[in-house]
Amino acid sequence: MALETGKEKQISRRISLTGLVNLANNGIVPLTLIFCWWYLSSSEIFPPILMPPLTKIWSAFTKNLTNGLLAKDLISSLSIVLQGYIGGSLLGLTAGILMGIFPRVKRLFDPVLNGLRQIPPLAWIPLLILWFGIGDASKVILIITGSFFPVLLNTVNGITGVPQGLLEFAKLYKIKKRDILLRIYLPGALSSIFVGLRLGASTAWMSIVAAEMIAATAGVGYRINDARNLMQSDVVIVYMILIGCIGGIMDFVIKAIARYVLKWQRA
Amino acid sequence: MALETGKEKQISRRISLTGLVNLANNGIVPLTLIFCWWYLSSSEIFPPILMPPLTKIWSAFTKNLTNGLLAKDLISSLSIVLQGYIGGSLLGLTAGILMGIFPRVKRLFDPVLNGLRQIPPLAWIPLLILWFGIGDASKVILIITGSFFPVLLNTVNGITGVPQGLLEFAKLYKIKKRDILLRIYLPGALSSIFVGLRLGASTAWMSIVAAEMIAATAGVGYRINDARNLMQSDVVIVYMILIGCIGGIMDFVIKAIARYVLKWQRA
Amino acid sequence: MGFDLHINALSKSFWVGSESIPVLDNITLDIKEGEFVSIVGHSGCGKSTLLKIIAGLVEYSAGTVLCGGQDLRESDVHRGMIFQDHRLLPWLTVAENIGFGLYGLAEQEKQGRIREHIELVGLKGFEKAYPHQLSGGMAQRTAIARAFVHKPDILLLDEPFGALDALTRIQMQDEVLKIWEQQKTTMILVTHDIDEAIYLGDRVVINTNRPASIKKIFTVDLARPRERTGHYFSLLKAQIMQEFFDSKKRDPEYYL
Amino acid sequence: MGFDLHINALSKSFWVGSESIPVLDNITLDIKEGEFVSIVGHSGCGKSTLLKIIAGLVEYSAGTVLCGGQDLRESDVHRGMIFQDHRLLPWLTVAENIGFGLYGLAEQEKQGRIREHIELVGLKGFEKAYPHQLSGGMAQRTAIARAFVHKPDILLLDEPFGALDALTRIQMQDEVLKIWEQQKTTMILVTHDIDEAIYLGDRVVINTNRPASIKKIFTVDLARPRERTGHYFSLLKAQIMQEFFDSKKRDPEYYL
Amino acid sequence: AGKSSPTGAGEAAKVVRIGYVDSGKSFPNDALAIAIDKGFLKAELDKAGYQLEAIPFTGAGPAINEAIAGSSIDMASSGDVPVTIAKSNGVDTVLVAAEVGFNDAALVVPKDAGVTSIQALKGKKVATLKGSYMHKSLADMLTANNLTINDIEFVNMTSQDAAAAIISKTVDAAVLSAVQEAQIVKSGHGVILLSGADNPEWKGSHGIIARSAYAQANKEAVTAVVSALIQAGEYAKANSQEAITILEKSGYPLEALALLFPDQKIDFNVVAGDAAKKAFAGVANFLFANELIRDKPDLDQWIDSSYYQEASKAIKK
Ligand SMILES: Nc1ncnc2c1ncn2[C@@H]1O[C@H](COP(=O)(O)OP(=O)(O)OP(=O)(O)O)[C@@H](O)[C@H]1O
Ligand SMILES: Nc1ncnc2c1ncn2[C@@H]1O[C@H](COP(=O)(O)OP(=O)(O)OP(=O)(O)O)[C@@H](O)[C@H]1O
Ligand SMILES: [Mg+2]
Ligand SMILES: [Mg+2]
Repeated sequence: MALETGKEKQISRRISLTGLVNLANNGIVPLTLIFCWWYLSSSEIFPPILMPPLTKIWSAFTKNLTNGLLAKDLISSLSIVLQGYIGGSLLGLTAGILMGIFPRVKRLFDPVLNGLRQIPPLAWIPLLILWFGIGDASKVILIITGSFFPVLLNTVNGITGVPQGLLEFAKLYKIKKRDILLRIYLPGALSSIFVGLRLGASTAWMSIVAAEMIAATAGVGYRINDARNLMQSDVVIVYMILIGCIGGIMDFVIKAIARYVLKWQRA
Repeated sequence: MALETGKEKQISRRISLTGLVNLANNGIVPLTLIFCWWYLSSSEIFPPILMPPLTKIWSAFTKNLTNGLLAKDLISSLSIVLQGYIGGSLLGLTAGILMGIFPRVKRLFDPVLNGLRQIPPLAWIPLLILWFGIGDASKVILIITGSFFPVLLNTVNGITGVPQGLLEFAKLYKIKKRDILLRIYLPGALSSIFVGLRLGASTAWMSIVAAEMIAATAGVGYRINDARNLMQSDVVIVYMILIGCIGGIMDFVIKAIARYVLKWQRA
Repeated sequence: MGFDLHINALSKSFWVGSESIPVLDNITLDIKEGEFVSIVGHSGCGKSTLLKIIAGLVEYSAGTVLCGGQDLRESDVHRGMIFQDHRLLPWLTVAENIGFGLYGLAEQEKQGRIREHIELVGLKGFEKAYPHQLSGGMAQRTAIARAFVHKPDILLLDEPFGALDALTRIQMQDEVLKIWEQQKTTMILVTHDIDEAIYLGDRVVINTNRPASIKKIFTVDLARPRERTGHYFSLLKAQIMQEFFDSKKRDPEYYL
Repeated sequence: MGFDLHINALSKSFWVGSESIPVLDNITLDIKEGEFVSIVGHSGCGKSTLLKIIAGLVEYSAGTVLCGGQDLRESDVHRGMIFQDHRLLPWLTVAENIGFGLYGLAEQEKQGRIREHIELVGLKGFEKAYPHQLSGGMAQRTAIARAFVHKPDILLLDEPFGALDALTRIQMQDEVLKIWEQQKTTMILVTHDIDEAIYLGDRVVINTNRPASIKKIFTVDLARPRERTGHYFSLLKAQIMQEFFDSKKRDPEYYL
Repeated sequence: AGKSSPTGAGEAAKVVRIGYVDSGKSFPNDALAIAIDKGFLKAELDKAGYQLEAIPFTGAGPAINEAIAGSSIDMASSGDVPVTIAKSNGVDTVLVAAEVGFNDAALVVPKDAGVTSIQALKGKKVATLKGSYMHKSLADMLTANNLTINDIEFVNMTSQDAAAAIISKTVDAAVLSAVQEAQIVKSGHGVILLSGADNPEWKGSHGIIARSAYAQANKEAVTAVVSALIQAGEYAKANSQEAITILEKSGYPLEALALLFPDQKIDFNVVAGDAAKKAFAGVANFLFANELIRDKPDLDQWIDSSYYQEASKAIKK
């Protein structure tokens, strides 16, 4: 437990030594993993064609970087993922708020949504192609269905967790609906909502592979599929890492926003 | 707002009229959906090969039911899903508790986990085959990776949301570690954890399609893939509904457990 | 418009486990517009429940509660309440909490009123603090300010000064009186401090133990400002004390 | 083993926004084992913070706090505290809350002790109620029972009776005295009730406004049981009141 | 979005949307590749007044079938098995041409497993994708060696996963498509036990299909496509070296192309009529025998050689 006095706090902020330590800490597990991979792949315990050595992964990376493929795939997927994710999150948030506040709405839609939620994205593809064609619409909708549910469930949980006492206060003081929503329900549900947003983002990324099975010509999901086809496991791994990193960055951004919005908790 | 006196409460419990109303309510949305499907498919606005009429779906269902395929697929998948789900949930719970309680552990594993979380299940298949073969192990592990993360994130959120005041009390009164965990952290985190468990269950179901791409001979994921390859969209839809229902039942069970465990909230 | 309160044969019970616990039993009480009524009673007897029913936050099973002749649940009279637990919004600062729900004012006027009320409860300098950064008494004072700033027609005060030291408490009592006199607010105060009940109230209602029914009502025939050490005051206090402490004998199963 | 408390030049400040607010300023106070010390001070002056520091729950920046000669933070003395907010576990019933953390007893003995303490605070019949089904005073009484049942060596009481009515309060005070006499517990009581401070304490510590430093310590030279209406009692009360109300003049910027 | 143009009737934007199997670089790997690359297709379509929209499908056969059924594309060049499956399930298509027997599949075993004949695989795990042309190849290989599918333990896996399984030696054999086959052999993890090189009848074909409604309303477009494919086939035969360079654009590695076209002899075998009928009868029989389809399609009704004849006539002129 660190001393929490003014001086110490300021000093540690300035030189940010803890920041450095944190950074080192952050690095330990990734470095261990990389080391394991290096060891396993270079000792050829596993066939390099499935577990390519780091050098091969690196050269696949630089190659795809320099020939612009990486950028192209990334931009193409990011655009779809972001559209779907934003759509899915907004829908999930709206539905979650409605279902959290009005038990009737929840009772009405719960059974169907809880059933739909289980269905794998791949199974939707035929119907999506039928209803929305083979363009981006189908892909975006697939991502939407993926990111919708984590946001929904976490929002409902957050909303229903808002203390009854605060709502009684709001009722008595005739707080406007808008304020009840924006300044009581939302702040109270926020930390749970952000978990939903983070899970939704990763589900969005995971659905991109299924989505880009529908007539894509670029994209990280497309590339993984094709690289698997062509048995270029180094490319597969480059793209796995890429998805991991980009997803990780998105996650970091969401967490940063959460920290900012929830700053009253630590104030 | 219902009157909450003894008499009324008892009466409404006995004749359970509200129960009937609820049931009717629950039915409205599914029935509407079924009606829409019936209308769209029978009016042949969409090609029946992709949107088969209800009768065809029904006969595909009865056929697969009578020839035992449905049962076989279900048992085979359920066993894998349950193994993977239980494994993933337990891991997610354990890791979540550790990461929630000890910020250091969180800091150590967060970056890697947040990266890994984003990677689509399909991309893992070659490595899984390499490391764990083509048996059930690979499938179970794929399910584990799917259900692990929703449980993890929600557990961490729940644990960190436990009021500081209660932990201060525990520290002062020298509450045993075991009790701090089981009677302070866990109950406080439970409603969030259950959201994770519910999301984890649906992710488990969603991963079954990817999992059963690995050398399966039965299973709902296998059958969906197979039926899709063979353009038997009626079978695909039967299995979508099946997954929806079984997943819905699992969800119902988890919710029932949650209601029971969290009964103090409504007592 | 008039909004006298008429509580008639009000009863209420709660479920704890499978047992139904009667909390209010046949309460009949009329409170005139602009009156100041103090309510005292033992811990757990049902005082907060009564206030919450008047606030329209808790349903009741038998009896009627009329406000200005209208069923209370439909009544639109502007009520305010200082809750026993302060119920501040954890994510709003002191100033934001106090100003929350203050509609229909120009921003400047609103800020002015907030500032004024922050000063009133002695929280200057803590405008930007969040509730978890406040001491118990400071949180309570924030809640008091929040209730005052709305200028309700009926103000329900549930042990509003319980966490305040003697001096702050006296100051706050005088502020309440000032507001009551200026704004003709109907005030219903639940308190454990018999001194306070007499000092503030036109009448002091003494409840029985759970289920609460009205045991006795004392009228305080003293001009304001009242002298806490005056003769009549002390006499009344002694009577109320007598009535209060007496209940032990009547209800032996209730440990007191 | 002895565990006298030695608080020496203790200071503490909090951050609110970007401002550092000093809360405790150079507090020096020795409390002997088995002593009963009452602390009074204005709302927000730092009383709870002081208790939490003694409880080892809050870090301090300057000074030392020794307990039996050992740094308090390393000390293993069995401390208990009744928090200002009751801090009951919402998911445990009254009985479970009281029995929580009661280790090393046979089940039967444990249940007996729980029952005994439930009766002590007058909550018989509410064993199975959850905290949200309790009234404010009942929750506070549960917290009191929880603190008592542990029989700590040092008991810190932070306005423990604030939500109780006069009668229950007096009963509880006598229970505290009984326990103090039987178990030789060191007790440190924060209260806003000067009567209570005198009735219970060997000494009454009066704090200044924030940042709290010790303004004056009164020794209560009265044999127990004390007569609340006795002459010396009243005299002392008047003196303390004087000291207390006086602070207004010394610290004009603090509204009181 | 995708459901844009109606069934093709009318003057709406005159395009022909052709779906093909993406094997890695969003470029076809059959005669269509040559037809596009050498400009035959554009030339023919220009003449007919159509624009080309070539759409790659990573999801291969199933996705193409769904797109056809949902009218998101008008024509497709896809594997013999999926197009037959679509037809037998009632997707209203016509088979306007076929590229017979150029899709190679090979039975591969792990290198040091010591398996030297298919007989040794009795009771062993053999992986391939159910309901693919590789599945048919496996069935043919077994039949040719007096075995049946029941003599081995069939393991259902995509060709990619099967290759991984061969590498990690978790299966005893696998029937792989050319790309994986080439990779496995090249990397030294496996050896070819049997392949279509010596038994062309084991090889898979491509079907060129069109939605019936589209074909009826846009005869010229369909004819133009078939014509371009015929020209492409002839060109490839004559200029194999260059054709292989073109096919490399599909993502197929040279090794795979070498396996597909031994001795650099390319013959896409773009046909219609009886030759197509023969090939697809085999496919239909296989599918039916293995209960992969419920009804055998009526080949006479399905295969419409008129476009091919029309195209051939025009080319000869
Ligand atoms: N966690 C915190 N962060 C910032 N400031 C705090 C925190 N806790 C307490 N304070 C500040 O410290 C001061 C003293 O608080 P404390 O709770 O000790 O007061 P107190 O004497 O117990 O008052 P009361 O009688 O109202 O309970 C207050 O000004 C309060 O705002
Ligand atoms: N939500 C509830 N569910 C069940 N019982 C309740 C509930 N709220 C209050 N009670 C019970 O009703 C009774 C009266 O509670 P109330 O809060 O009105 O008491 P009170 O007079 O305000 O007491 P105090 O002075 O201690 O605040 C108590 O016995 C309490 O246990
Ligand atoms: Mg109360
Ligand atoms: Mg305090």
